[in-house]
Amino acid sequence: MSLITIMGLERLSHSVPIAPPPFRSIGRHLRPLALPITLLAIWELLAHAGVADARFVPPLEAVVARGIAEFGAGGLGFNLLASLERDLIGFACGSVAGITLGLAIGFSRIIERLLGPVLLVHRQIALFAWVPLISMWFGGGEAGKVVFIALAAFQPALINTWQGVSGIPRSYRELADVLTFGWFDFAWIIAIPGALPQIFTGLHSALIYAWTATVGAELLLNIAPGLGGRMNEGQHLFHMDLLLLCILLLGGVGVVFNVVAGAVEHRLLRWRIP
Amino acid sequence: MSDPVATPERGRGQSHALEIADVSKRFRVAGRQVQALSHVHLAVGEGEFVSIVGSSGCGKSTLLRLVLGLDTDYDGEIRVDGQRVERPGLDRSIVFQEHRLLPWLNVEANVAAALRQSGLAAAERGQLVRDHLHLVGLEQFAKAYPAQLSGGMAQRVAIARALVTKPRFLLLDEPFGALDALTRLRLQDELQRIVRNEGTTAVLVTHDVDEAVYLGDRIVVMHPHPGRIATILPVTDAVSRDRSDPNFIGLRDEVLSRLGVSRTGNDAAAEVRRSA
Amino acid sequence: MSDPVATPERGRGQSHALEIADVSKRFRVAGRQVQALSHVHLAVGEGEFVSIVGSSGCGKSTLLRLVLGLDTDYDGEIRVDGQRVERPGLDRSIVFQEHRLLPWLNVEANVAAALRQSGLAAAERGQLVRDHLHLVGLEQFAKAYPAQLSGGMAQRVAIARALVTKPRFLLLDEPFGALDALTRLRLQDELQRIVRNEGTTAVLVTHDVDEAVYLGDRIVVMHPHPGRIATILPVTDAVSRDRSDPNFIGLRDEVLSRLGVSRTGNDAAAEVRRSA
Amino acid sequence: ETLIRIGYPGTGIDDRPYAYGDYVAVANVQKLVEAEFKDVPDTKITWTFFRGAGPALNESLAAGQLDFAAGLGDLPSIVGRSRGLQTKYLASAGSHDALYLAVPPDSQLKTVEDLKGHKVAQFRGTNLQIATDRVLEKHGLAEKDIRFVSLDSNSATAALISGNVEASFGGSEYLDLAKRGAVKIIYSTKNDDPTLGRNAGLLVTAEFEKAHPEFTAKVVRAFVKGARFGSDEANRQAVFELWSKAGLPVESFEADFKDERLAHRLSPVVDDFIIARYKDQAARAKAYGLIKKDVDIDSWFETKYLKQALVDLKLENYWSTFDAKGRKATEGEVEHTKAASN
Amino acid sequence: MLPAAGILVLGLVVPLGLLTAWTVAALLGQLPEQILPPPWVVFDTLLDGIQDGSLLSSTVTSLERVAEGFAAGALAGLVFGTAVGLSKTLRDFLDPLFLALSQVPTLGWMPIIILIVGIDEGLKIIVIGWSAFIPVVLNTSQGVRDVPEAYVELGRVLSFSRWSKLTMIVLPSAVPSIFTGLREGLANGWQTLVAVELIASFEGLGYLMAYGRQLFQLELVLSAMIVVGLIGLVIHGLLTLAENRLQRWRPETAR
Ligand SMILES: Nc1ncnc2c1ncn2[C@@H]1O[C@H](COP(=O)(O)OP(=O)(O)OP(=O)(O)O)[C@@H](O)[C@H]1O
Ligand SMILES: Nc1ncnc2c1ncn2[C@@H]1O[C@H](COP(=O)(O)OP(=O)(O)OP(=O)(O)O)[C@@H](O)[C@H]1O
Ligand SMILES: [Mg+2]
Ligand SMILES: [Mg+2]
Repeated sequence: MSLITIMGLERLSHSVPIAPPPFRSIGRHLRPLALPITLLAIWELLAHAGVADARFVPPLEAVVARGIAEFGAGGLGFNLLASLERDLIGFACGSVAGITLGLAIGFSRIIERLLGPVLLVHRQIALFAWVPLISMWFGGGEAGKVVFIALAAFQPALINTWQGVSGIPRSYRELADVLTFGWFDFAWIIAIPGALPQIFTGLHSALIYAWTATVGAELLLNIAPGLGGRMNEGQHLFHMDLLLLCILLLGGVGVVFNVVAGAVEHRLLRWRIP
Repeated sequence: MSDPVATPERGRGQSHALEIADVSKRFRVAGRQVQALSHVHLAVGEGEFVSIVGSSGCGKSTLLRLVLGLDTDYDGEIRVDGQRVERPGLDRSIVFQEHRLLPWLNVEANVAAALRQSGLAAAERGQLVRDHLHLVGLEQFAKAYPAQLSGGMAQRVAIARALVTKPRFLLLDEPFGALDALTRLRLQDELQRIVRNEGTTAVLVTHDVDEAVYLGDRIVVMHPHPGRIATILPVTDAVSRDRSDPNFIGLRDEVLSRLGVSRTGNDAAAEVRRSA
Repeated sequence: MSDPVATPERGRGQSHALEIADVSKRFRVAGRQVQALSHVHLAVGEGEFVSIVGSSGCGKSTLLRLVLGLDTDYDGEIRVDGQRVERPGLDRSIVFQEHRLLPWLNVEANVAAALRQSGLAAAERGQLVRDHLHLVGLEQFAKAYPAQLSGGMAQRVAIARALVTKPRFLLLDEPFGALDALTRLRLQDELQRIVRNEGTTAVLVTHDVDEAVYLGDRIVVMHPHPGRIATILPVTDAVSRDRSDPNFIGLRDEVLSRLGVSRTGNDAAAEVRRSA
Repeated sequence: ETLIRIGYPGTGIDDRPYAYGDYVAVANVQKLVEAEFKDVPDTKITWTFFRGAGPALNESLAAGQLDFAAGLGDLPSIVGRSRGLQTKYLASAGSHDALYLAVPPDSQLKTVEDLKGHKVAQFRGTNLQIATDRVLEKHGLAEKDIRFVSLDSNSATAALISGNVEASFGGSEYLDLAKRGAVKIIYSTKNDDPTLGRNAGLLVTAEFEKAHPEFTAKVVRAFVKGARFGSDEANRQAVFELWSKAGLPVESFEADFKDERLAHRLSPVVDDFIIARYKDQAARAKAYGLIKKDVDIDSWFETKYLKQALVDLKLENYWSTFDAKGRKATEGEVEHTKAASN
Repeated sequence: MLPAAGILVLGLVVPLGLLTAWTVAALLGQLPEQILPPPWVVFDTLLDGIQDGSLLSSTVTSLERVAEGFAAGALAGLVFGTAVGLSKTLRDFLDPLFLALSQVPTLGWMPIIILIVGIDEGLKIIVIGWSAFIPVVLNTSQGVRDVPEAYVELGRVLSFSRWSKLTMIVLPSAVPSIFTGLREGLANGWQTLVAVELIASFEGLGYLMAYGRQLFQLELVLSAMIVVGLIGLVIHGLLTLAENRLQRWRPETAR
């Protein structure tokens, strides 16, 4: 609980902030960078102070140098783009399918009863277990990988949409009944906007899982250009600089995703911030 | 507990557009049975305006929900044109006791939502929405979100939403409760005008007995524990619509006394006070 | 727009317990500036009962929020005992316009929630909660959840919650709006009794002008666009508390006319109708 | 258009679509199969390199997505056969593949016998498992004498370097790490019993073989050409360089093949040694419970295409043959090839 | 409202339909054994595994790992998620780092974590815990941020202490989100268990699956999948029960 007491529940006590002076708002924008920079500094310190084994913790500049070399001649940029492309395609397919099915289940009690248990069991079964089946049905090529990624994105999108829709207050459902909404109107006017915060949480998770699955697909299915392969190379040859570079890249992409998703979310949830 | 005979005595229409036949409804609350409605009989003619008054918790909102078809788990039967009501329909429109605006839609879109199943062209809908926002005096706030409205403004939006579909039945659950005197009077008149022009059949739940008498063709007085109809008072043409008319005041006091507020008009409070 | 001098003319106490000094508040709504409050001055004496009336959207709820300390982003100053109000405190209690019961707590627990910071013993709290549920006539529903209550019942729970802490200041935003005539009269009297006994300072927002006159020591009439105080009318002792008293009716009609409902009492509606 | 789909159970470092250590890599890089089909219109050759090694390739075969499996390890191919995969074993695609035992540089362990009671990494279910067990058996140990941890090859490397396991069996990938001082090699099967190495084969699906015997013959011929090139000591340097496309440095191969002739491992010939190895592996796999049904080796092997290719290419006596115990039975011409002088 | 029996029957329609299709296809020889072994073979394998105790001991091992990892990850996730949900400042500082870290696949961390903690139980618990942590944090913090402003204001008006705000307002309101997070976290924990047992283990259900795949024994993979699915369903059921208990106040007729 100490964390909570330290940071307090400020939001609860100052919900209407007085416009911050400009210098504070600049400080605010730098906040997200504070911790990563601190961590990098600690890393650098460890690497140089000789505390850590240089084989395990290469200094930051070695990673940067590797990055420059890789992006220049090594085609890492190309690998990154390849991974991103299949990630986004898989994510798009999986999350659209997940949201659609989640809405259907949230909309109809019968569908929920029919499919709910199956989907919940399905969720428990490791993604990895599908690899043999996927590689048999869709091949180990690009199609198989995209299916694998889509499967990873599907579940969180589905579960969160489902939960979000079932969490919609009964009064709004009744309103939909009174206005004799069909399923489309119900979805479009009530279910999606009402469940939007949770759907976004689901999409956040879906982005994370899809990205994980992208690397997984590149490792488990047929080879193709991508970050997964480079990561594998780093592990295989024990090139920690390359491995760390890949991890930084993966995380960096995550941050970019997050910023974009956050902006979209902010825009779509305007009504909550009057 | 006499079941008052439920014939419209001064309906503008004669057919029974809406029939509530021996309806009872029970709830389980905290382990106890609550009899929300007990043997309720009421027949409402086409174009008739029925006011319902009764104490808090006597089942008025529950009755409206049943008429809407939101809840079909009750004893007895509710019929529209002789057909049992199974589900909500566009012919019946309601102003809920709470406004129930969708927080993610702005005022305009909230009103327009009611027109989605209307099959009207977009331009026509836009015009209807504008007209009704004008009616409730909120044209200026068309783009505002519900969180940015005052309580009364939100209620007015809900009224606009219920009226915009020009329904055959209008169910109103304390629609003017949060409105100031002036706005309330204006909207009462507007409502009356609309109901007359369109031939709408209306059921109004209100705590304002003046309002009930002013708008209603009949006044249903309900009693609680269990929720039931105590009396149905017709508003004869003699009562007219003048609030200062002695007949009007007489009827109002009659209704008040049926509600347990004895003695005439302004004395009622004193009476209550004395007896407390 | 004269700033009415804001001295309590018939307060039971004489010190200025609550001062609202030149308060203005703006909102941005759909790209436009809405002036919710403009240069509001009001000083409320200890133990005084102030009624506020005004049309929908004229800033009454906003004013209460500021007094509560829920929103500190305004021009001017609000002081309690000369100290600027920075945040809500247990000395000020409110009945919100909507009931705001916590849906996951039952009636009893909702009322008890207000006593969490009271420092009282459990038994004492239990007794207080029971007493106040009795006051609003809901002992039977102590274990019910808010979703199982009627609109008026929920409002009564909210009233019990606000009273249970015996606050120094009581802010009431249309507390009796959803109540039937009988319950309303009864609770008005209870409120008056409590306020007198405890020496509570009360600010009541209401649309019921009878209620405003009946309960208030002064009546603040607000006008919209921008939200401001139009007049402050004292309720002299002569007016007494008898609703049928001609003085009472006179003052009521005066307030109504300030609200734009011209002519006396029951004619008002007719007048409005004619002019519409 | 006829598709000829060849699968290889492995990839280079960084998932490069290249093989190393066998003649399949030679045929692939030199495009020998493609050249063989130059005169056949409407054919297309595709190569797929499988990350998940044998199992992944088996799945692909089962799904009907491959025609040839080039260099499939002995255990996975036996497992596939025991599960009813309809294939034909056409030629050997590698034998005597060495196994190395790597330990951290500062380790006290010196011999296989020292492993007793220590924590050792092993990739269960791969042909490494049987090979490891055989090495242990040879040195008087059993699986239960050692605390095995199942780790895939990447994790094994990390675990080894960080000292989380005390030893690990593996292939030539440890040689590069050894050269960089990250590990120490304390044992290799190279100088031990010749039957200890790992084997691989060239397989075709029965369906394809039945439908296109002439194409099957052509593919085999192409691979034999690759084997011929790869076995010639004159090409030693060229072969290493061609393998290094897979990402391992030439020095690794030099170390791997130190004191060993290329032909020792790259021979396509199916001799008594190979047949005995497969029978032995099948028996052990059954004994370990890795497969449930017996696998008939004799009806699986279909060496007529190989024989035909050897005749066509006049290579009948090019490679040496070995008897079931691994002793040289006949000496081939290849033993007389000499490294290019430079 | 459907009667309980009806609910059960509906829930079984799809699984039974799939099972029938599978059986029929296998009987007609439409499914090669190496693509999908017939149901009775899977069933036999399941029985064998139960009889010789191997399946049971694997299940126990895996359950322990998931239980420990999930408990640690979920608890930490609840605390962390609540904290970042409540505090904008904390969110500004921690959110980007957390989201960046969460984007790095578990498989990517593995070599580094192995370097730090080795390959024993600690590794499994950390990795499972981390994968449970992510969804719990995401959902909890979202749920906490979504507490209706009206209730937050009520807490201020009643001068609630931090603890009261947390227990009376924030957490009850976030219950549905928190439970979604727990569910996701649990499922994710199972996923990771399988991955980590594949990479570094010698026992457990995940190991059984990996092993089954290596040896092309899909019936082994499938029987392990069935066990994992059933356990997941049971735990899901328990979570639902707990959630419903916490949400008794919800009107029964939710739709
Ligand atoms: N959170 C907000 N954001 C933007 N505008 C607001 C907000 N709250 C209130 N307003 C605006 O301020 C004005 C006054 O609102 P307020 O709720 O104080 O009215 P009121 O006098 O209480 O009315 P009513 O009697 O209808 O409750 C309105 O025009 C409303 O649109
Ligand atoms: N969903 C519900 N579950 C359980 N009990 C309910 C439910 N809805 C209403 N009730 C009970 O039914 C009775 C009638 O409620 P109803 O809302 O119809 O009253 P009402 O006449 O509209 O009162 P008010 O004037 O206060 O709005 C009340 O005792 C209430 O507790
Ligand atoms: Mg009601
Ligand atoms: Mg208000």
